Amino acid sequence: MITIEFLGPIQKAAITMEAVSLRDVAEVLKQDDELVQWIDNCAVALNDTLVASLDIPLKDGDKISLLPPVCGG
Amino acid sequence: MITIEFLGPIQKAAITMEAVSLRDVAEVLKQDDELVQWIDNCAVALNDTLVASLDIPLKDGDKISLLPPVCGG
Amino acid sequence: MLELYEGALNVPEIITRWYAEEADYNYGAYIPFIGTVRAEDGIEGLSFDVYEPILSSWFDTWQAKAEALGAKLKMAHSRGDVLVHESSYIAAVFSPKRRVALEMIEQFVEDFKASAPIWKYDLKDGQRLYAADRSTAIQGAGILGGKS
Amino acid sequence: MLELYEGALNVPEIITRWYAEEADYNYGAYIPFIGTVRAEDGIEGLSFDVYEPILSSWFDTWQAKAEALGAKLKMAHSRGDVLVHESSYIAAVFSPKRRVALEMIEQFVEDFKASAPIWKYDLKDGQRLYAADRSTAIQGAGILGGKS
Repeated sequence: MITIEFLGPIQKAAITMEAVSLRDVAEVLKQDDELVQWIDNCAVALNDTLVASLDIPLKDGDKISLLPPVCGG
Repeated sequence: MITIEFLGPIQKAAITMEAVSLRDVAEVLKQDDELVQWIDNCAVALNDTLVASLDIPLKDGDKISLLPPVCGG
Repeated sequence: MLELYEGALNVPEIITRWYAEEADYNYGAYIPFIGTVRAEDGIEGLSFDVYEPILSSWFDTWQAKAEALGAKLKMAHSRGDVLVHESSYIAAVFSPKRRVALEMIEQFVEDFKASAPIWKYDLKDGQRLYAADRSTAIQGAGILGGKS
Repeated sequence: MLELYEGALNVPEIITRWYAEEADYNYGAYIPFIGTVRAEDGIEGLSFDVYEPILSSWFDTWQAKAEALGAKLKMAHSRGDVLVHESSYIAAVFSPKRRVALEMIEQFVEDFKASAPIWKYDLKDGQRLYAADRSTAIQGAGILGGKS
């Protein structure tokens, strides 16, 4: 089981699912109507480290975070 | 009569002289042994405004300042 | 050192404490950058969400970069609401060399704007509205949708 | 605003007073640059001569340049002796825009180094020695000797 959390302005509670790679997660999230406006502009972190590719195996307990466009300061 | 003052590290008291242009002043200062190390690296101000040329007429009461290399901060 | 606060920053306290903390570090230049909320577009203030785990590792990477040049970074940021003319952000560099300090504060602040996991909202008419138009997608964003 | 002080600067007083003075100016970025005397080459401190009339007009020219961009400058500098780890120089910019502030503080500090009529001396073994090797001839220097 992995957890997916949505940061900042994405108004969506965390979800859990079974997945063996980040590519599986992407397939599910792309079907989610609530995420339409976010899917193309979010960065992705696996266990709080940003990742640059979907070809990453996942293991039980992993946490995936979606980071929408930022504006600190 | 004009006054010439020497700023910062130039250890020299102010002098007065008669002169009708900055070029006259330069001729006198170039002969001054105390100024040998300064003549080529000093900027020149006339009445507290930096000047870029010697072809400047002078009038009675003018003040000329020699500004050696700087290092503020 | 990274400091997070609820609400507006106490700028005098922070910038003078940092100055005192580094009194024995043989730096030549200390440059704090202080960000203050401007009155514009009728906002009452701004509000911030901060995701601390990734902000911390982003900051640690910059601190290592600074240390390699003999410099040191400090940063403070607000969470939650910060009203107009209050301050929400301070980034500071201490460095033996002036050039290193001037270049680093600029690069650090610009990368902060582009990369730090902080989200900004306008406080307006009692609402908290995501500042989408001023926000920047983090480098590498979009991989879920097929961009990479 | 240009402030000259005998001896070391009271940095906390100055940078917090400036912050308070501009509380109602609708700036977005405040960047003070603080210069502190480093322990090096066995010096006990530095000492400064300042020629205020030309420093003031140099500063006024920069202030006009800042105002044209909606920004404001402030500066403080020491005269006389400043010991190791004490501060002798603060330059600050307030600006609505971050980019203007970052670029201006860099250009202002660099031009200050090259142009401001201030002379530096090392305090070492009870002597006050002109720092000739770190000093820069002002642009246009040398006309008396025939350079122009």
